[in-house]
Amino acid sequence: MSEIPGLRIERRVAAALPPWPDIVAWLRRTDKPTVAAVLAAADRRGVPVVQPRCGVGDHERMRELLQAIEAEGRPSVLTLTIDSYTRLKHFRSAAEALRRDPAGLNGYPLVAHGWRRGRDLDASVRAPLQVRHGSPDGRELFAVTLAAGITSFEGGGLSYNLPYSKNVPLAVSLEAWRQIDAVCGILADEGVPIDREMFGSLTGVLVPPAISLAVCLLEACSAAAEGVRCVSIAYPQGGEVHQDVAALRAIRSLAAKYLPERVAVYPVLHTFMGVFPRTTATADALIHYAGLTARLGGAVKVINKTNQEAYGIPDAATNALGVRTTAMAFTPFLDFVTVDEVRVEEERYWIEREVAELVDPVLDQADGQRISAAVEKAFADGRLDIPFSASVHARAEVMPRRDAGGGVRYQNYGRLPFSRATRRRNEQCLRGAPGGDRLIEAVTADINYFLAFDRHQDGDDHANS
Amino acid sequence: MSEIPGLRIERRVAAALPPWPDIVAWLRRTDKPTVAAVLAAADRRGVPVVQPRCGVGDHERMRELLQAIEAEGRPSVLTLTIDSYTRLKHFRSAAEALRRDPAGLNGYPLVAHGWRRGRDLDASVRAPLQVRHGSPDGRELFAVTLAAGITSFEGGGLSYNLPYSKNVPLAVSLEAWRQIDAVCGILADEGVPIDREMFGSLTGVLVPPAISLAVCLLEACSAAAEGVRCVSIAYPQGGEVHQDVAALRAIRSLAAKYLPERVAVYPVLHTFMGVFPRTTATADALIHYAGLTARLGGAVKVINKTNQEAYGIPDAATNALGVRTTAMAFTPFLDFVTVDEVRVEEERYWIEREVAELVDPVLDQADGQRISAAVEKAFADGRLDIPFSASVHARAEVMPRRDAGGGVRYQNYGRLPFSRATRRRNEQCLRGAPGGDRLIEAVTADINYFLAFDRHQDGDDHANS
Amino acid sequence: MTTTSPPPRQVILGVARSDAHAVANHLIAMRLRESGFTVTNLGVCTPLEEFAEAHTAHPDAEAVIIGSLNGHAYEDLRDLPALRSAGLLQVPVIVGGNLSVGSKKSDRDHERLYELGVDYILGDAEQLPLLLDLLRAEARPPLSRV
Amino acid sequence: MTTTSPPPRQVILGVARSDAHAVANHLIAMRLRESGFTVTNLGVCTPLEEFAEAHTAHPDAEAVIIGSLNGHAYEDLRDLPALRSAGLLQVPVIVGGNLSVGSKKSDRDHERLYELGVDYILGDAEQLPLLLDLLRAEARPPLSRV
Ligand code: B12
Ligand code: B12
Repeated sequence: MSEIPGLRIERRVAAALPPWPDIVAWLRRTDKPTVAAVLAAADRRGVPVVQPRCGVGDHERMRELLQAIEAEGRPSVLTLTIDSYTRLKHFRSAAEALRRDPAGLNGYPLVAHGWRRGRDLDASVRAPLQVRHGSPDGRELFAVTLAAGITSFEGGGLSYNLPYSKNVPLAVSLEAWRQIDAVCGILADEGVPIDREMFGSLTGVLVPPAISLAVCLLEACSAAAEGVRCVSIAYPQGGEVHQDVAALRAIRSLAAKYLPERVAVYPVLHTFMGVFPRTTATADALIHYAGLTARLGGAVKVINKTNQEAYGIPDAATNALGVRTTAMAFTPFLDFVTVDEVRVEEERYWIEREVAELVDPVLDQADGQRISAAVEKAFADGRLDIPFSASVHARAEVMPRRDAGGGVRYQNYGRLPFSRATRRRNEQCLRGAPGGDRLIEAVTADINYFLAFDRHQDGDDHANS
Repeated sequence: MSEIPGLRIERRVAAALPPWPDIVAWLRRTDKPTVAAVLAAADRRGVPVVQPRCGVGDHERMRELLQAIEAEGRPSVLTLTIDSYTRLKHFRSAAEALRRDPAGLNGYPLVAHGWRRGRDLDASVRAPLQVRHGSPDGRELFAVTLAAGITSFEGGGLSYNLPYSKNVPLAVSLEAWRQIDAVCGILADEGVPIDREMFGSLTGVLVPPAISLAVCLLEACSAAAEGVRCVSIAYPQGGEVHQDVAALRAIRSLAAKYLPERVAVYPVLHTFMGVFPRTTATADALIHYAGLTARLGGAVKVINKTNQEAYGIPDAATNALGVRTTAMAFTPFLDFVTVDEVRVEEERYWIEREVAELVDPVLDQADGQRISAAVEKAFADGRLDIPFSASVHARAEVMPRRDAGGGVRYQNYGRLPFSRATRRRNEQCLRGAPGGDRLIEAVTADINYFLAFDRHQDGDDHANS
Repeated sequence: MTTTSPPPRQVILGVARSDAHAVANHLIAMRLRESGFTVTNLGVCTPLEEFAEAHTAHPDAEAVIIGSLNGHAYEDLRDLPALRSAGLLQVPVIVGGNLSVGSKKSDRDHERLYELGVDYILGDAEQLPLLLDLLRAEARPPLSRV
Repeated sequence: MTTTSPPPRQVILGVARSDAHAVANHLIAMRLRESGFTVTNLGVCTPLEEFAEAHTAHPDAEAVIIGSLNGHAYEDLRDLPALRSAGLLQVPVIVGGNLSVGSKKSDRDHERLYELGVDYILGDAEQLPLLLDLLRAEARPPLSRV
């Protein structure tokens, strides 16, 4: 029975853990760099890290998957993607599914497998691991992650609640993640930096940059308050390069504005998280484009997608190819590629301004105290909101649209407290947006934006191949 | 026994051909576009065609290879790459090797297989075929190519002599190719345009752009004089994007200057033809970079390489991936990528000027007559020359160097009649070139230029994979 | 002369137990409402028992429509036979989405859902109004499967 | 006091019969000349008989050095046993380059060339002067193979 300081977790999970000092000692071992060290090195070198998502139910298959991707794709960080049952704390369902049909799981049930197997996976590859999931309350999973010796844990009380569950109150998820962050703070003092990535991708579909960044910054503020020292802020590629580059660059300036200096903040790009093109050619091109966007935006890491995204969880070879296609964009041969800096600066001005208009009132209300109550209130009021929320605890009144160039704008602001200047500029951007008569048609077309590019390609629809 | 008008070929080959009217009738069939039509369409659309090289000895294997590449890579034109024996008219050796060990052949021995099998290959894929070889005297191969119904034939009396044989007099190769071009002229009048690609890649290693273009333009002038209507002028990627884009764009203006209007001229980029990087990552990046260069330079076709180039003839999957990696550069997502137009224009000015300084004296000497004698004389004098010539009929006194940015310049001019201005500018470019003390060290480093980029990569040397 | 409008047509909509994919669910609800349906949308992560409870509360619902995108459709609908044996969910159950884990799909993916008692599997959510109309036009014995 | 310089060391260089790859040949000739060798460079596309003729003309050549890059090494050197039986090419034959077709190489590629009577196969042309020095230092019975 282990006590991880301040982390309240289910007894059955706690009972199986090694003692806290052993966990810390194991995390301290030096045979492998921490994820934080890999990110710091990438930031210094100026070449982003590429990291695939990957997770299957069976342990042996999982080890083979990691090893195959490492051999063929050479990512600098590898992932344990966790199954949906574990994410929702349905640990028993996860264990049953693992017994009945491990291939039917959409991720690796780490809690069911236990920390020893986590260590086995970690030992099976050279790259350090991150646990990626989507748990409104990830405390048990976090405990097993630490015991497994894994030094990076994705998620936050907002970004792993609103897109990932129906009815977990924000107070519950924020408190769960506060406890997680506090443990990271203790470990940071012990000299073990745990990288905490905030899931700015949210619902992945037409997320306006300022909403993504605002949510991540609020989570990062909470994390920093608990002593977290290494924060990755993830932004989902929207597909309009000037806006995306601006958003990535804004992460650094916003971090300087809102976060204490001692926190290392790394901008991360998530390769397009929405409805993915179906042809291999367009999918590959989009994956490479994400890499180029990351490079131009100064991202420190890219979480890649694969050309099977539209179809289902990819096989190892396809996943490795996704890593390689992304990394191809970092070649010195493309040193000549630039982006229109004037357009980027304009986008960046407005992104930073919108973020301030969303975040500042919340921080003002919190007034230096823990911000969770103010955040909860803002979501309840709709002053913070996300599109297409899975959770009933965001109003989902904000409705995005793409402008004629593909940039993500606001069709409806919902109750977001944007200034008149912000609204005026947004409306200017939307002038000339390809409109159907009916909003739902137009929004559906925007959601399916990248499918239109498939039509330029031969019909090499994977389904027919 | 067939008579192809004006084409003098070995009796044994002639004896096996169908009658000329049948050949023409078969070429006229409309179930497949001609290569010329595919190029014209690509030129109109502004999206380059990608074409792989491929050739194996055995007929069934060859069909499978074409079909596999078409299925996985979807090139718009496919290739029969011919083996070395057939190229050198060692038809008996080719036939013996085919009998003994077809897998030991480095290409498809089309003359040994015969035109019926050529038709079978042509029928087995959707894309039209080109025959790519390297025959100082390609007349027999051309005859079988036509009988097979294939509408594109690479080569010329200079570019398929100097890099491809030791001691075939230029008079012999130029006359052989004059006969080939004359047949193309007759076919053009019959309404069957045969695409004739000039092999500007020459020895593939550090070819100064003006030398490549000068050789191709002289071949194109000869071809046009014989009535050829569709000429592809191929330029080998050097690796410095401004110089390469300039060279590709110069093809169109030089064609307008030197060739009659009724000849359709298509700029073609050959993905880097020299010593290829050995790591998969660098090779893939270079292949993609070639695609981007082609796009920016307005090429109508790219002949791709593969990430096995440094090792040996690639397998089908790798070849298809090479096609896809190249085509990935044509995605609309990269519409934002531009190149420094001022630098390109400067390079282009000098390329066009150097070409004029090489070509004009030769054309002046020919004075409107057939240019072969003047060309022969110029090579004998060294007023035309190529580096690292395989043939004794070029002096190989010209010695290239890379400048600090990777551009290909002249270390020695040999006897090339460049103006003082041209030389002065060349020397300016070379100032600051990374120099060893010894020329051979420096040139070897330049030849191995792209191997240096492998060092940025993990050692995923294919040999160790 | 006044006509009374026909009574609203009820459907119950939601996403399977372990699945949080919300976007299609939002859009399908909007489209069905546009087509005149009254939609009880249970949203994401909805256990089968809650679909059964909703059906008990809205016995005139024409169908229970369940989306599943995360690959867990079979595992998440495993209790359907038990609920049906208990006399619950006596209503056409329509399922759609991405119904198995992995990018290679097989016929078994659908077969085993039909074996659980799923009545209709639709590829395209656009077809829902049409299917609902057909279901109403037919007498209860279900159509041959789609 | 004057010293007479040692007599120049002769080698015969060339590229196999069907192979037109010239660049390595140019560079190897330059390097060997820099190292003090007198190089009879037969260039590309040289049949084995021509190597034999050159050796007859230069019987003091220390080695015949044949490059082959196009994958046809074995086929192009097929006549070596016959020429040797006829008493020709009684001199170390050194081969290098890319010795088989395809990007996957096997041990057989070298074995079968040795079986033809090739004496040395070198991976790296840089090693040629060293090998030639070793050959001269040894009495004629060849070294164990490289
Ligand atoms: C956006 C997205 C997300 C967002 C979802 C945000 C949210 N809360 O909504 C985020 C990033 C959070 C996410 C998370 C996950 N995702 Co997700 N996601 C996607 C993505 C990119 C698009 C889905 C989407 O919104 N499409 C837009 C809507 C309008 O279309 P649609 O959902 O495809 O639905 C269409 C049809 O399926 C059908 N349909 C859908 N529902 C229904 C219902 C009925 C009744 C009918 C008739 C038809 C129907 O009609 C719709 C319109 O044409 C897809 C891949 C893709 N398509 O590109 C993956 C995808 C669905 N996700 C997947 C997975 C596995 C997950 C995760 C489990 C993480 C993981 N292990 O990788 C988690 C989910 C956790 C959980 N508890 O379930 C997999 C499913 C794999 C499989 N089946 O093999 C996919 C295919 C990606 C992949 N290739 O791996 N995801
Ligand atoms: C440039 C080049 C050409 C040029 C050659 C111009 C010329 N006349 O010189 C062109 C474009 C014309 C050409 C043509 C062909 N080529 Co080529 N070519 C190359 C390329 C890109 C570089 C070769 C080169 O010049 N290297 C520079 C020199 C300095 O290095 P090197 O030749 O590699 O030699 C090194 C070692 O091999 C060794 N070495 C070489 N010779 C010798 C000799 C001795 C005694 C020793 C000890 C060592 C040694 O030392 C050298 C220095 O390190 C290579 C692939 C690559 N490496 O990237 C393909 C390659 C050699 N070519 C190849 C082929 C097959 C051909 C063709 C037959 C066409 C075809 N079917 O694809 C024709 C040749 C026609 C014929 N009759 O032979 C293949 C060989 C395939 C195989 N073995 O499986 C290669 C590997 C490409 C490939 N992956 O398919 N080619």
